[in-house]
Amino acid sequence: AAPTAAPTVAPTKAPTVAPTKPAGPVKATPGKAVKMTLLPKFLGILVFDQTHRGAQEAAKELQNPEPLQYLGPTPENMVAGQIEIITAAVTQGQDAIMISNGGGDELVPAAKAAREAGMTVVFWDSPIPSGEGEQVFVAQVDFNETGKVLADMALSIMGAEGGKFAVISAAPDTANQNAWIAALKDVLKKPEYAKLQLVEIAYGMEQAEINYDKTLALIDKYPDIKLIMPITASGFPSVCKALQDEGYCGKEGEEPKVVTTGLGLPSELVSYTMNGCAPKFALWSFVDFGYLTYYTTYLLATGAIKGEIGEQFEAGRMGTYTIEKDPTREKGLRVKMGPFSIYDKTNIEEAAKE
Amino acid sequence: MARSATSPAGGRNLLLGAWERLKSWEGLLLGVLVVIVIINSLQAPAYLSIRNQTNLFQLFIEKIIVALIMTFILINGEIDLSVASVMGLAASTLGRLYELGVPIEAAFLIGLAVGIACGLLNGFMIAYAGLPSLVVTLAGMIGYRGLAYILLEDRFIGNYPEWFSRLGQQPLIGPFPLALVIFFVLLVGAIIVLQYSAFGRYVYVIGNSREVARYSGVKVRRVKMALFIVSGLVAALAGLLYAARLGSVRGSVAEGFELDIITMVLMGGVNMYGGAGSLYGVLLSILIILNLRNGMSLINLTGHVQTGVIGVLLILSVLAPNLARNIQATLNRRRMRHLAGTLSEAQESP
Amino acid sequence: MHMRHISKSFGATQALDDVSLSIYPGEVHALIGENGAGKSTLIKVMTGIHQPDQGEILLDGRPLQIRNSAAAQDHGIAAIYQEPVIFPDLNVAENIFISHRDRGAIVRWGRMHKDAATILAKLDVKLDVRMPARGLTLAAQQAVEIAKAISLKVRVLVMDEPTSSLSAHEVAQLFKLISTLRNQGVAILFIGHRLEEVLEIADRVTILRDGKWISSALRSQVTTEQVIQDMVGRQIEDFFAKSQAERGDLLMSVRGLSKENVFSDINFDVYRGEVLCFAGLIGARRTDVGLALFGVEPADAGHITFAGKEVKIHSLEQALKLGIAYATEDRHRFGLAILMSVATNITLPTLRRYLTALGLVRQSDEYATAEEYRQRLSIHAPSVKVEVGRLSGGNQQKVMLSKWLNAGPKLLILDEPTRGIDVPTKAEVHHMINALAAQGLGIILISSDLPEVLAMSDRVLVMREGRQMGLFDRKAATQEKIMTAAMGQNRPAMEAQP
Amino acid sequence: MSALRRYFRPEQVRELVLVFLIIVLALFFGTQIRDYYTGRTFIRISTSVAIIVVVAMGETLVVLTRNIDISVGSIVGFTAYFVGTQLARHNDIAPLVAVLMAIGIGAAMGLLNGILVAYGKVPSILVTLGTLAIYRGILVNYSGAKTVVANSLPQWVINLSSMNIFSIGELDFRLLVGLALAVVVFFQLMLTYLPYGRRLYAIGCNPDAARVAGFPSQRIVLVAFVLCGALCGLAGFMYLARFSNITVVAAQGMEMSVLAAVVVGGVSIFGGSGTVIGALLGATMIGLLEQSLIRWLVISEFWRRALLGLLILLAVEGDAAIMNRLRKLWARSELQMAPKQENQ
Ligand SMILES: Nc1ncnc2c1ncn2[C@@H]1O[C@H](COP(=O)(O)OP(=O)(O)OP(=O)(O)O)[C@@H](O)[C@H]1O
Ligand SMILES: Nc1ncnc2c1ncn2[C@@H]1O[C@H](COP(=O)(O)OP(=O)(O)OP(=O)(O)O)[C@@H](O)[C@H]1O
Ligand SMILES: [Mg+2]
Ligand SMILES: [Mg+2]
Repeated sequence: AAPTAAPTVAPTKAPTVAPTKPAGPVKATPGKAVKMTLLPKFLGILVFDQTHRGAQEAAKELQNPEPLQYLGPTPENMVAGQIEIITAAVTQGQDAIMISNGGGDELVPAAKAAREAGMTVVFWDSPIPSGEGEQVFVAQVDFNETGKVLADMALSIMGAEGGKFAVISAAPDTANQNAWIAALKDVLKKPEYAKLQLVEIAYGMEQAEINYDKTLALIDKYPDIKLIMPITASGFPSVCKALQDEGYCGKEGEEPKVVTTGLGLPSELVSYTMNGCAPKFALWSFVDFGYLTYYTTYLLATGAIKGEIGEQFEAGRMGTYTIEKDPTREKGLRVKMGPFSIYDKTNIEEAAKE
Repeated sequence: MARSATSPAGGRNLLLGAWERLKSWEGLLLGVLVVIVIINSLQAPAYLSIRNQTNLFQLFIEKIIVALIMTFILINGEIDLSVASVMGLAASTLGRLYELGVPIEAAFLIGLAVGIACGLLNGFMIAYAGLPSLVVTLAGMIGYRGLAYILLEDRFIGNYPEWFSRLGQQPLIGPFPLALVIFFVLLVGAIIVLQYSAFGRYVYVIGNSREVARYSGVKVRRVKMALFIVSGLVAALAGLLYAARLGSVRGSVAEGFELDIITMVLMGGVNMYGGAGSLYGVLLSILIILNLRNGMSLINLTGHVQTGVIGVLLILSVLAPNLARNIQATLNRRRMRHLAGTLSEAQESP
Repeated sequence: MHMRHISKSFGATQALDDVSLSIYPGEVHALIGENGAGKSTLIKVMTGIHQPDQGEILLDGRPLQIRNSAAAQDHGIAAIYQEPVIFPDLNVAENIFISHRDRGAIVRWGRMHKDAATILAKLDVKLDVRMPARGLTLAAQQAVEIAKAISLKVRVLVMDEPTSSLSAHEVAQLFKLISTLRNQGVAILFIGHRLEEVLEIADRVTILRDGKWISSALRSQVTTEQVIQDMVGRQIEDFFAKSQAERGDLLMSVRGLSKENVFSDINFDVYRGEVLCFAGLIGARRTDVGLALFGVEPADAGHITFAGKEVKIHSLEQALKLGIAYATEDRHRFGLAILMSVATNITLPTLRRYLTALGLVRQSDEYATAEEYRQRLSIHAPSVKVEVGRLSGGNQQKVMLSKWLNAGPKLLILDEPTRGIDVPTKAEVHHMINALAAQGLGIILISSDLPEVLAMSDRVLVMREGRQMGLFDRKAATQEKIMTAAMGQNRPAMEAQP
Repeated sequence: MSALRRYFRPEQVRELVLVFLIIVLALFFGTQIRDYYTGRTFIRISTSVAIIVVVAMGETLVVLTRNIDISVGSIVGFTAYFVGTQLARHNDIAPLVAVLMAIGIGAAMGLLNGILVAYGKVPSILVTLGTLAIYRGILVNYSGAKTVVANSLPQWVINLSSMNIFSIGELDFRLLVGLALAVVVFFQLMLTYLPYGRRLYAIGCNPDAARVAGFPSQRIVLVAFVLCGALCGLAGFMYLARFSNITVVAAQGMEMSVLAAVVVGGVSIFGGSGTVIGALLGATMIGLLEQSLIRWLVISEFWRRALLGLLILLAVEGDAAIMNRLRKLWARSELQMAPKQENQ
């Protein structure tokens, strides 16, 4: 049951009305020494690396004399590893930590301990579901909007007659992706999407071979399936590769039988978009995401903002943002980045160069 | 002839044993530990604080509890790869039952019972059906994990009563949380049982040779059965403590822990094939791994690099003494040859 | 081949101390010594398994470095070790040829089977060369070992107690073969504890004691007495003591004991203070009868009365409770925990006696007991805390005996207790058997050593292929009678049923 | 009967049973899954088994010597990643060079394992537990968090996995499958007809005896590890060709499937017995189960994992119990026969 939340306005880049602080958005004072740690779910995939790049860019802009630490656990040891790193950060005397939650509520005690030790704790990419121990969640997009974007892309690809499609997610316990799936299911209830039939949710466990096998199994299981929708960027290319290997899409001079859409990185998918295997997909800029996260955290850690609803701040080149109640969770604050970029043949080659 | 266990002779033996140990593998481990502690305390001033030291145990507490019983099992010449899955299954059982409205106390006990049941199955297959433990517990590792997934599917269950989470996270006695207290109690108990009791003696002898023990009237099957049941119980307890510490449970709880646990035991000098090893060594190896990991985190080595370093350590821990022995033997031979040479010259010259 | 001034120590143990030895082509050189004298170590140095601390090896007058057994093989040196080394999952033929390096790049199975059969035929051993070696009896394993060694083109052949588990017939066959090899100019180094055998085959005799070289002489120039004297460094008058115990009450009576496909219809009685010998050739299934009585591999049919009560022995625990102990012939697999201390091994079956109320082990008592046995059986070990694996074969045997003696059994089954034991120790064991019998124990002695059987027994039960061929009184038993029964030529009626 | 026993060892009986089980499973799934008997099913199973089988061959060699290699997943992942980046950087590397590079890197990693086991005398489970972590750690550091994507690879690599040797109707016989089968045949012959192969068995069933037997057992074990590494390298290349998108976690956890295949296929974990045909059958059975379960409608993701686990548990334990029986039966009949022959 959705909690009663303030209706979401969607203020993106344009500054919105700020009732509490008429003085206008807070600006950061550069040059303060803040020891900051960026903690992704795990190391070794491109999207987190891009986030790191964005954060480094912000660090340079803000002239923080302390170097940015980029640390992460191994994928199979996500939760315990993140707890370990958070705990070590406290011992090291770090001032702030930015976390992409690799699990559910397990990080709460460690995050609380960090807060008690006086650290700034900001989540990005994937929040703490209960909101405990977290100061602010920097959301890449509105999680409810994700559902709509995904459904719209599916509709535009499959056309009015609709058909069967399946979602491939990273793992059953990934908080952000589960929220997107829930949002997608909500959206699909609306009459305009009635013809879209979501038949199954499969999990690729962030491994190429599992994504690959799952894709083929879906096709075998539903011979009339039309679309596969990976919502995990790291699994997307494997899905395309599987379809192409077995001749379902991207064959010269043939109409593709099954295509893909979802959330993916342009640089990894150019060729598939060009050959029609992934005609259209969405994502946000992870570089910007890291940049915004760093700004938010820096401001919180230097005390420029307190982390209260309605506070507005300026995040360098990206403009002004507002801290708001997170409408997708019962508790918790968020800063929403957005919007989605939709990629297709027209813009992908440009985007892939980034 | 009746003499008490604390006879002076016994006491001296203990001291003597301690000295012997210092010169041996345990001595080396102790040296390594001291070096690590010194480096760490130079790295971060907060390292030596009680808080950090308790934290460091706290982060690995479940693994080190299970490492104690794993020591028995490896000395016994067997292996239990299923411990991590039993941890997961026990925790998932707790989560599922709590979700269904069963009081947490009852769910806790049932979780322990599930652990015992897993131990019973493993033990029966190994002790009575005579199958190799590597195979049985490998299958258990996959199978029990599967059951955990059946119970919880993609959910994670949190929101336990306040006291339950506090038990896992807050200090109970002094700065020590419950799990740590349990660990120290188990440690003392384990040392007494393994090193000084008849049962411990049987564990060693069976590890040496199952047949010899059987032909000497040792109830081999019962000992093995008991070990695996206790292993299931302890693993379940650790899994439940883990659930309390994290404040939530999911199907993948404790996945992959078995490798760390086995590394701790083997680096402690326990013979892979059974029959030799001691808990003192295992304790030292646990301390080394905890402090080393903490130290690496403090200098920002994390993730795969950390496990890689542990891997190097694991190999070195066996390779180093082997090499040392070889070098020693060669040197000895050289010295003897040299000695013999001078001797024969001395004999011939007059 | 000459070995000069060889020394080798293991930690504190000086296994070899300045030993020199020469072996000549066409000669059988016997190496004799007490248990732990260093015989096995010496040949392991010869075959490159151990590197000597000092000393040199000369072959054809040229100094030689033998780094491993492959190098030894290249120089034409082959050895049969004291403990047979068999690959259980390979078949008999492969076991024979596995280490050969002159049989081409590809395994030709057909030829290999044929060659193996030919060699075994020469030894007069009947084995299916396609059978996996798993489950071969010790004797058969020994035969395979011998076949392996002689199939190599050897110049120096070393045999470490090859006859210890062979029966008289097989020994004769082996000796015939050794003679042939000798005539072909092979140098043979032969180690054995059955003196009469060794002296029968040897051309030259070298004696070691405590890792030191004592004497070397041509066979024709030494007497048995001299050899023994050199071995032990003292005089021994009589090493096959006769039992003089009084026969007591009936202890156990066995009727119609059978186990399907293993043995059938075994009948005998054992009295307190009596030594009942089980004689027979290798494979007679005497061990299996022993194991059945000990409850390890229980029989399926038959009646057993023990100390006046009808009992069924279905488990080892129960046998122990009744007071039956069994000292195995295969001490490595079933007898001793090699990595554990002497004391631990001795008190293992009786550990309950050394426990405090809390179930903890009283180690001081344990050491005291072990020390007692170390002295009584003169076990050569630096202390009772050393690992059993560091003792020599014979001393290990004594530890195993101590272990069972400490259990204080009523019936003691000894399976080949003197196999691989040197002569003085053998005498000690015999004295001990007598002493135990005198204390009123019933003893079943399984032995393949015919002189031992004749000397030690009150009665002799002869088996062949799982069947009882006869039961002879001491007076009636002669070497010929026992052999005839064991070979199965005729099946005499039970002559001496008391 | 005795001739039968002589030529059919318990191991072979087990292989026949495995074939039988595979057929039964295939029949069962045929009744459960719509359109099961199609070319697609064959392609799915055969290609998914192909990579596992190549690694399982290597693992078999090692396990025969009473050792174990659990670093295989890391070696496969490392070679796939390394060769992938090289090909992405230099699109003009010749196919053969790429394959040889993969095999060479794998062999080098196997060499390190082998040296530590054979000459360092460190138990193999420890060595490979360590190198499992070490190789993966090196990969993570080396990769700098980049991934290899199909986009950047030369076209021939991407097409390799869909290349057929021949097709019968809709039964495609993929090149990778052919490669795997060639490897199986080669190693089966090696194990039966080369002295090297026989000595692997010898070392496995009695390492102590092997030490004194007069063949270089250390070197043989070393070579087994090198071969295993080389095969992992080859598998790494196949992995690259098939999936083309390589992250640092590539092939993580593969050791479990490989060990399961080897164990189910009857290669004794205690060394000395087992065949590569058995390992092939084991891999096939597991591949069949996995691929069929993924498709089985009534089974959700979680149940699939659970059921697979339970099935392996049953297969392995049930099968081991039966093997023990069979071995005893055989041993008893041999004892029966042996004395009789003496009478002849
Ligand atoms: N690997 C070893 N490690 C330590 N000590 C050893 C080792 N091998 C032999 N010894 C010691 O060396 C000495 C000589 O042993 P060896 O086996 O050569 O005696 P042996 O003459 O063959 O005796 P037996 O007749 O009992 O077989 C013994 O004291 C034994 O304890
Ligand atoms: N300790 C044991 N446990 C189980 N089986 C054994 C044991 N010892 C021997 N056997 C088996 O008993 C059978 C007969 O053994 P063996 O050929 O030794 O006969 P035996 O009459 O005992 O001969 P001997 O005692 O003269 O060596 C063989 O199948 C052998 O494998
Ligand atoms: Mg000897
Ligand atoms: Mg016998």
